[in-house]
Amino acid sequence: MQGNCVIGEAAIRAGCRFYAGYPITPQNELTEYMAEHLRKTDGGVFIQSESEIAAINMIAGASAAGARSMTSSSSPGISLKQEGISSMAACELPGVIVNMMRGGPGLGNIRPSQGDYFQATRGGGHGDYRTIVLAPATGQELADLTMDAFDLADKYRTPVMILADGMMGQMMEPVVFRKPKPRQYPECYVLKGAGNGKSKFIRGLILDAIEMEEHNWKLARKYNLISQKETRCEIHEAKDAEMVIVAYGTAARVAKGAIRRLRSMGLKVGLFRPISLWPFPTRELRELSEHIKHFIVFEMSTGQMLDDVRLALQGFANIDFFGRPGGVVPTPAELSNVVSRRYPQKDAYVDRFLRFKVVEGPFGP
Amino acid sequence: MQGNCVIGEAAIRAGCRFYAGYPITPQNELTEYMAEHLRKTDGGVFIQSESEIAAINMIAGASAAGARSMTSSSSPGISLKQEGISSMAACELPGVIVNMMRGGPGLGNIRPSQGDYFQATRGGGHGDYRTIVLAPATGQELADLTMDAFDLADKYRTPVMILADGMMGQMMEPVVFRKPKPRQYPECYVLKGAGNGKSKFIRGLILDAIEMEEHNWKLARKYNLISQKETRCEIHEAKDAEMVIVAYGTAARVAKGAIRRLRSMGLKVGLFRPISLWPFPTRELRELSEHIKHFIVFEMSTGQMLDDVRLALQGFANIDFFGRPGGVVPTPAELSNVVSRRYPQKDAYVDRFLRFKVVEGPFGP
Amino acid sequence: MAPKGMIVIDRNLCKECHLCIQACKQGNIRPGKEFNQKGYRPVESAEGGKCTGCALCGIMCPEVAIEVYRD
Amino acid sequence: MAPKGMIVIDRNLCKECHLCIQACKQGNIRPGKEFNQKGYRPVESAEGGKCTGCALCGIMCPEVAIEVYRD
Amino acid sequence: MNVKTIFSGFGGQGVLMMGYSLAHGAMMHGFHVTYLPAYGAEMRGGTANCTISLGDEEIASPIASEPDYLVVMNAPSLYTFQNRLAKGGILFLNASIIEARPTRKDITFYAVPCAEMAEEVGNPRAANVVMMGAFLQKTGIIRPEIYLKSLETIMGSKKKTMPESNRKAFDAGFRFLESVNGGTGR
Amino acid sequence: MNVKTIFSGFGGQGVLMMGYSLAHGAMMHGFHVTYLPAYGAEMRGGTANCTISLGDEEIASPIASEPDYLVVMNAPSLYTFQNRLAKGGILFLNASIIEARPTRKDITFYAVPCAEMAEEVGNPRAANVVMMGAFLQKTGIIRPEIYLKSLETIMGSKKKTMPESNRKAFDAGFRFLESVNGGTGR
Amino acid sequence: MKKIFGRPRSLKPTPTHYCPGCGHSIVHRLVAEVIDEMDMRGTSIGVPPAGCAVLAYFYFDIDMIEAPHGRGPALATGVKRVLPNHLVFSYQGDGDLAAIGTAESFHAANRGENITIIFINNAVYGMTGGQMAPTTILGQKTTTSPPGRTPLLDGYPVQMSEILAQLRGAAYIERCTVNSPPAVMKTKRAIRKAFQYQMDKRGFSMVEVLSPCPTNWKMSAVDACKWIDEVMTKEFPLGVLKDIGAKEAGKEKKS
Amino acid sequence: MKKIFGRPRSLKPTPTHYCPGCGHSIVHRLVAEVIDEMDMRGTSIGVPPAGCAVLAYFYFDIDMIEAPHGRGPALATGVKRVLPNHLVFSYQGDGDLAAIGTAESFHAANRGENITIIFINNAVYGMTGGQMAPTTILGQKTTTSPPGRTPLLDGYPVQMSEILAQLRGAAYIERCTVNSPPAVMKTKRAIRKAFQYQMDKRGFSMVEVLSPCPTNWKMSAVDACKWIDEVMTKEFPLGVLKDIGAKEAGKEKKS
Ligand SMILES: Cc1ncc(C[n+]2csc(CCOP(=O)(O)OP(=O)(O)O)c2C)c(N)n1
Ligand SMILES: Cc1ncc(C[n+]2csc(CCOP(=O)(O)OP(=O)(O)O)c2C)c(N)n1
Ligand code: SF4
Ligand code: SF4
Ligand code: SF4
Ligand code: SF4
Ligand code: SF4
Ligand code: SF4
Ligand SMILES: [Mg+2]
Ligand SMILES: [Mg+2]
Repeated sequence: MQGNCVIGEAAIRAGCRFYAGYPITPQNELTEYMAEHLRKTDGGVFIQSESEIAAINMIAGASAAGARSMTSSSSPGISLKQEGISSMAACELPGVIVNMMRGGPGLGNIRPSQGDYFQATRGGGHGDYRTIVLAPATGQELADLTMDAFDLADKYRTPVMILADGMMGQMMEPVVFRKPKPRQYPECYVLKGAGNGKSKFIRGLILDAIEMEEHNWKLARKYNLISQKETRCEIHEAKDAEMVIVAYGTAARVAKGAIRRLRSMGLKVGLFRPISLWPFPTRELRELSEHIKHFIVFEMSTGQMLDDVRLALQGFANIDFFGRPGGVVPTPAELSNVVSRRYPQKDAYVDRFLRFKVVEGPFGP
Repeated sequence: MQGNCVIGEAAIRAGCRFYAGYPITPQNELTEYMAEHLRKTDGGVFIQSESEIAAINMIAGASAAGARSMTSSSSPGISLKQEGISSMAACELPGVIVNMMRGGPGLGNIRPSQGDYFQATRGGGHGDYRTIVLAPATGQELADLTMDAFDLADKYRTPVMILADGMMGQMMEPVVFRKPKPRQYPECYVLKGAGNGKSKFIRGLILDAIEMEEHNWKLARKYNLISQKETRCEIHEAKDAEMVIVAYGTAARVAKGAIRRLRSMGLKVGLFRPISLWPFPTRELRELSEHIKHFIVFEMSTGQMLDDVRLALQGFANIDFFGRPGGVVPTPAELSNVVSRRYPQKDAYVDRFLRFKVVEGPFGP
Repeated sequence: MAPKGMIVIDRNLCKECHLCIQACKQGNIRPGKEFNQKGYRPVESAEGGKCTGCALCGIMCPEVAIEVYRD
Repeated sequence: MAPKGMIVIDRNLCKECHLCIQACKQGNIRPGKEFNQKGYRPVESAEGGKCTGCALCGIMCPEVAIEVYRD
Repeated sequence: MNVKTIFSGFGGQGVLMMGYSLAHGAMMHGFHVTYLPAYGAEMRGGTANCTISLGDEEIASPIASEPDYLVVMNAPSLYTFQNRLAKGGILFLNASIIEARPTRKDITFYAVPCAEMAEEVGNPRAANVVMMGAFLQKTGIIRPEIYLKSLETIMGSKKKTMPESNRKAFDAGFRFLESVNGGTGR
Repeated sequence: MNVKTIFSGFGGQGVLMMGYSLAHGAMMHGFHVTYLPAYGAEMRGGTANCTISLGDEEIASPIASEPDYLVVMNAPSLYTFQNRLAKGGILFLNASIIEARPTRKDITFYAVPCAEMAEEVGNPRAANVVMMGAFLQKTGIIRPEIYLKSLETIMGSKKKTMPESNRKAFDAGFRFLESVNGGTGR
Repeated sequence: MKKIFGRPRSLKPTPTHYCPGCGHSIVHRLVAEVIDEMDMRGTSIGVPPAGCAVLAYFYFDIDMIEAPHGRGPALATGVKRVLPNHLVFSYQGDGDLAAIGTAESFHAANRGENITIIFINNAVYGMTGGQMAPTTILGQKTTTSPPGRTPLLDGYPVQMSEILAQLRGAAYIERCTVNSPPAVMKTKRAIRKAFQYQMDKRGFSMVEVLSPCPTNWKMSAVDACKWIDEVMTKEFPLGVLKDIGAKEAGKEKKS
Repeated sequence: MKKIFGRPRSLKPTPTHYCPGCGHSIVHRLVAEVIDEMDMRGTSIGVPPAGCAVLAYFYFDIDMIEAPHGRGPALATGVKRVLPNHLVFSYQGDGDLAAIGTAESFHAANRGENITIIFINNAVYGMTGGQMAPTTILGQKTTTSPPGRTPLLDGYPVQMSEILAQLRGAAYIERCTVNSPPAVMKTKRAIRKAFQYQMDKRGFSMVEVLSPCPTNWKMSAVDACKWIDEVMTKEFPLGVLKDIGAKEAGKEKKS
């Protein structure tokens, strides 16, 4: 089953009963999977909306009415959803948004890329909000994290993003779907009609500044809580490592391939793979930096997660960077070459500031 | 003249001949000013577009055809422009975008706020790009930076954002309009029809990954250059300061008021005011941190520029934070109270990690 | 004989738009002089019981400031 | 007598859609057998000079793969 | 010198115009000035207010945490703003509509029946100008001539209003407080 | 064991199906597998290719920098991919269309006239299945029975194609290389 | 004496923020009255817009969810598909529906979504202070068409009801006004009919209301009502623009 | 012998990426021929969309600027207002024009922008692999309407030409096809007329082309041409939908 379809199937199993989306490569198979299969479920609604903007607002409505809801797109389409995502965050509506990133900016291309990290983790929309961002790196994780995304969205009443790329979406790997947890969420906010009781409303507009501030801090406290509780990462071959690659998603897979090669060459290299990009596993990375002093951040971009790594490490370790933006997926061989050249000399000096982004590759700065 | 109108007048004087916008508070006076005055200029085009999305794409077209072009909006409308901004960055089209921020996320409110810092500086749109962001703090700066924005946009062929808020937009202060510089830009990219020569095209779609990567690095080099050349900041009363407030725009004005009070109480407090938010004046702040070890970041948000301050200082100084999001503008009195409580004891310990955001105010975290 | 009616105007809801005056065929409503809390001068029902209880005023009142009673 | 014409087919542009065959009233174009670089089998002009140079084939050809000549 | 004033009332009372004309006059006088209307454009029919800061140096913050002067044209504004007034500040209130009086004892206040006075001078819409006369009488921030000139410029640019009737309204307010001593809260 | 194969050709030659059926068969055999079709959905009529990685452990990277096996169904693919093939790797080429032969000397190659062979067995659309027979004969990654079962499952789920004719095509390819030794580049 | 007219149950006893003589508040009451009469207060969900009616959730005593500017029909679609037996309506201004939300209203109508749009056409952007709307009349002065709307620069007033009526998913569309008691009563009947069609699952319905905005028209409320008759209805003729009629009542229901 | 038919000057001698028998390439040639005949190669600016025609700038030998998906009319508006005497056209697919770009095409027409839209209606999203488009025929199977388009779930095919024709800013709108030589010639004449209207500053013009997409219709090119006659023209009748006519030729020009 293709990655895109794995997400679709996992969503349906997790109880997603509303999907709205607009075609865009490289995530069309997910939309198509939902067109085919969601409508067959009991009460499942699939809408190919007139635009990405309509789609995000449709899922806001469906979510307010109590359905587990999802939309998906790829980079340019995700940019168009920013107002809607900000609005869902403000209204505290759960919902799952899949971004199968492609090369950008602009129309860019449809190849696997990781250029939307900032947008995803820093709120590409306006205002003080954050979106939980999960970055799968295997077919199995596509399934598991999709299910988790729905649970987290419900738990915290907030939009959750699955951030992957065309390679994850196209790739086929054996997957086992776990039994979904029963849905748990505070039904109090769901609109079902006032019945005989008090009517309620869901809104993001709060004209009074003091009230609005209160709401902002309420959200901020929620985000703090999420930061403390929901970080996820994988640490791989780091025990004896002299150097650790920091990479997520597709890049992390390439890194694993590279590490196998590097180890066979006798170089002790490990991997730190953030799974939750927001909240970034700052604490975990910091702990690792207690005995590892050389990191190399590898992204399929010109360097975005790099900021989070630097914020986490605060100069306690050396940070190198290697980036291949624009849809290029370097091979493990290439990455291992780069890493081996940067492999630390004994007693290498720790430079607290990243004075230049160290980039290798044909077009490095 | 109201702040919004100052921007409009400065733009017209700077040679802006195309404006497209969609109403949204608190920037309507700017749109209205252009409706009234731009159409009276020679060849000046004003369009009230059907949406913010149409507006950003109209200015992309006008800019491609060689006109100095501008659009403006406020937070939710700016979110909708993200795809267009990303596309202009990809196509290397100049253009000026004004964001008169309001309280967010979602519809939020129309009060002055600084919640869109991340969106503005980290590219709320998809892909690896950056937008120059200028944050005026006085009526005079509204005029000067607007003119500069057009020059920078031309010089680097990139969209430039003016980031302010409703207070700056509403406020009236005496302003002197300087003579604009003559327009300088590489006309080579402008579409005027092929004439008898070779035809050309402007595009952001580059299907080949290697070519796209090349384009990404080309952009990255441009952004590096901008980072080196175009940082701007104001350093105020910092010579003898024991503590420095870091704030921009409206918040910086409040800070100046607070500093006057604090100084009259004998507390040596100064101000570091980034004027270019991207590129962030990292070097300048770092230099300041050579003799100042206590900073307090003050934003009308739950803390966004804070990341840039932490990235700049890398643990070399203590960083406190005070935030009032949601449209609250604290008074200088309130801010000076907060700052005085945080004023460093002699030999205060420098904590490299910001373990908790220190927030004061009625709803602090 | 026209049916007897009566209207009750909520002074604090009225915004002085005078649409009710326009609507009342009996001329039973007239502009008021006193300001209310919001700074409007609410309309008043004329004395003399001209009101038929036709409710046209209520139908027009944007603020639902008028209640209409009839025998 | 029908005017004399001739067509020239650019083998590497042709994509084997056969719209020209459909368009040619003279039956002057026929499917080809050889593959070109792209993997298509370009059409061929029949021998025998049936072509009138009416250009209908060219008008239909999506790839502008046909040039038409006439006396 | 650094003086902050808040003008406040409900929409339609010309509150923003009061502030704007003062700012304009102060600018003509040579002061650094900021004029900050309060934000309410998305809501109509509510209260309106604006803050004027003026001084010899650049205005650090256009907001008035503790204004020196306060002009309130309706009752809700009195409740909203009276506690913000600085110790020893001066409050002007529109006695034509506001029955209440301030409760603070550490301020001075003047009650000006400006609607009635405006009607007296034959320009019922000029209650705000009457109040400006009263305001400048007691604060003396700028000279009446400068203010009236500014007012004329502003009005002239908008519509041809009788400058004469405005002048009369201003004078009425100015003279009204000439010999009055302010009260303090009860 | 960790083996990577690239299948490549132009759209319509069933290249993706070749890869998919191999991946499916390998999964049935119990291998860890990744199947990565190349990205070209926004463009049609171009080249198509896919990468299959299979091994005993989790596949670290689904990309093949240096594939062990390479199947090329048209000439452009040969030019594009031949240099990527690992030293000592095996290349299978569709001799029905490709006239050129590889230039590298450090690899083995087999030229299979699969279009003609497919026509011979009466299923002209099964050139790709012929090639799979040839491929499994020389690589032996999975047993023919497993592969054919997978093929049946896949095809069955799509449309009722004659399983018999596919089997014949496969056998033809398999037997064709039974007694052939691979060439090396000239 | 008996109370024969007063506040409907579905309208909270809250003073509104609307300007004196604003049509929004009249339409609010009508919608609430119809909901009461249809006994749907407990099963109605309203979607207010960004626009002067943005605070409608303070006034309606039914469940509501705010939509970003222009997206009401999309949001209402989401709600309705999940709760197909509820009464779901989107309440929108002319800027909201005919400018930024053009695509959303167009496609909701085309999909034949079983929702109702209450469309307040006041020929301006009310909330943002009187800018030109898609429905601004030619020659009408607004803050963004200071010399009056000019077709060559600003385009023409858009008749959304006529346009949406062309779409096959639209079941019922009527244009009304609220500038006199009979007009108000007529509008109420139209709303009732639209809601009834929705409950009968007959497709998309919309009631357009030519609605006075005295503030931005810079007129008294009374003059604003006159202006509707004298000017606005010339550009936007009142009447039923689409009614798939009783004959289709037995048609297959949408689920 | 004399060459009487060949590649127009405004079309680069580049092989296209279009599938065999795709209507896009035919229309490209027609546009280029008209530009040549009007002698406008040096003063034309084209705006290709996101869609199968996204690479049109590789094929047209005129200045071009790519638009984000659906935004062609907005971008073209920007270009045209700055260069009012140039020929400016936006080239768009049905998804681009009638789904995501509904508002942009609608309002460009309503403003009477002096631009021309070349609208390729192939009843599917071609580039993204054959999903349902707003113009997909009822019952037509696509990857997102696997059992065929159902009005109750997916809405109805949208006749954009009829709808835009209703707007007063529209000067000339015709629906054509390219499934036979006479149809191709007719389409060319329509494009010529649209461009001429634009150069005469008469307002918005659009030529809709029912265009074969053999790949996503899963037919041969020849069958695709037949399907247009047999099925598509039933839903989308050919003909002129708006022509403000020669009588207005003397009307005030737009600047
Ligand atoms: C994305 C976005 N753009 C713009 C706005 C600002 N805005 C709020 S309401 C409104 C238009 C109001 O006009 P209309 O829809 O006609 O409603 P009315 O106020 O006239 O009832 C606008 C432009 C917004 N809130 N969000
Ligand atoms: C914002 C955005 N959304 C979606 C896409 C993906 N996309 C590219 S082309 C296209 C539609 C193509 O269909 P159509 O407009 O009918 O053109 P065709 O390919 O059929 O000619 C889509 C959805 C995109 N590039 N950008
Ligand atoms: S009920 Fe009728 S008669 Fe009585 S006041 Fe109202 S409109 Fe007049
Ligand atoms: S209609 Fe209502 S609000 Fe208007 S004047 Fe009459 S009572 Fe007052
Ligand atoms: S020019 Fe006419 S006769 Fe000649 S091949 Fe073409 S269609 Fe046939
Ligand atoms: S129409 Fe053109 S592309 Fe098609 S078969 Fe004929 S020559 Fe080839
Ligand atoms: S601005 Fe107009 S629409 Fe808005 S509340 Fe006032 S009168 Fe009503
Ligand atoms: S997919 Fe369809 S529209 Fe696109 S190039 Fe192929 S045939 Fe043409
Ligand atoms: Mg309106
Ligand atoms: Mg299409």
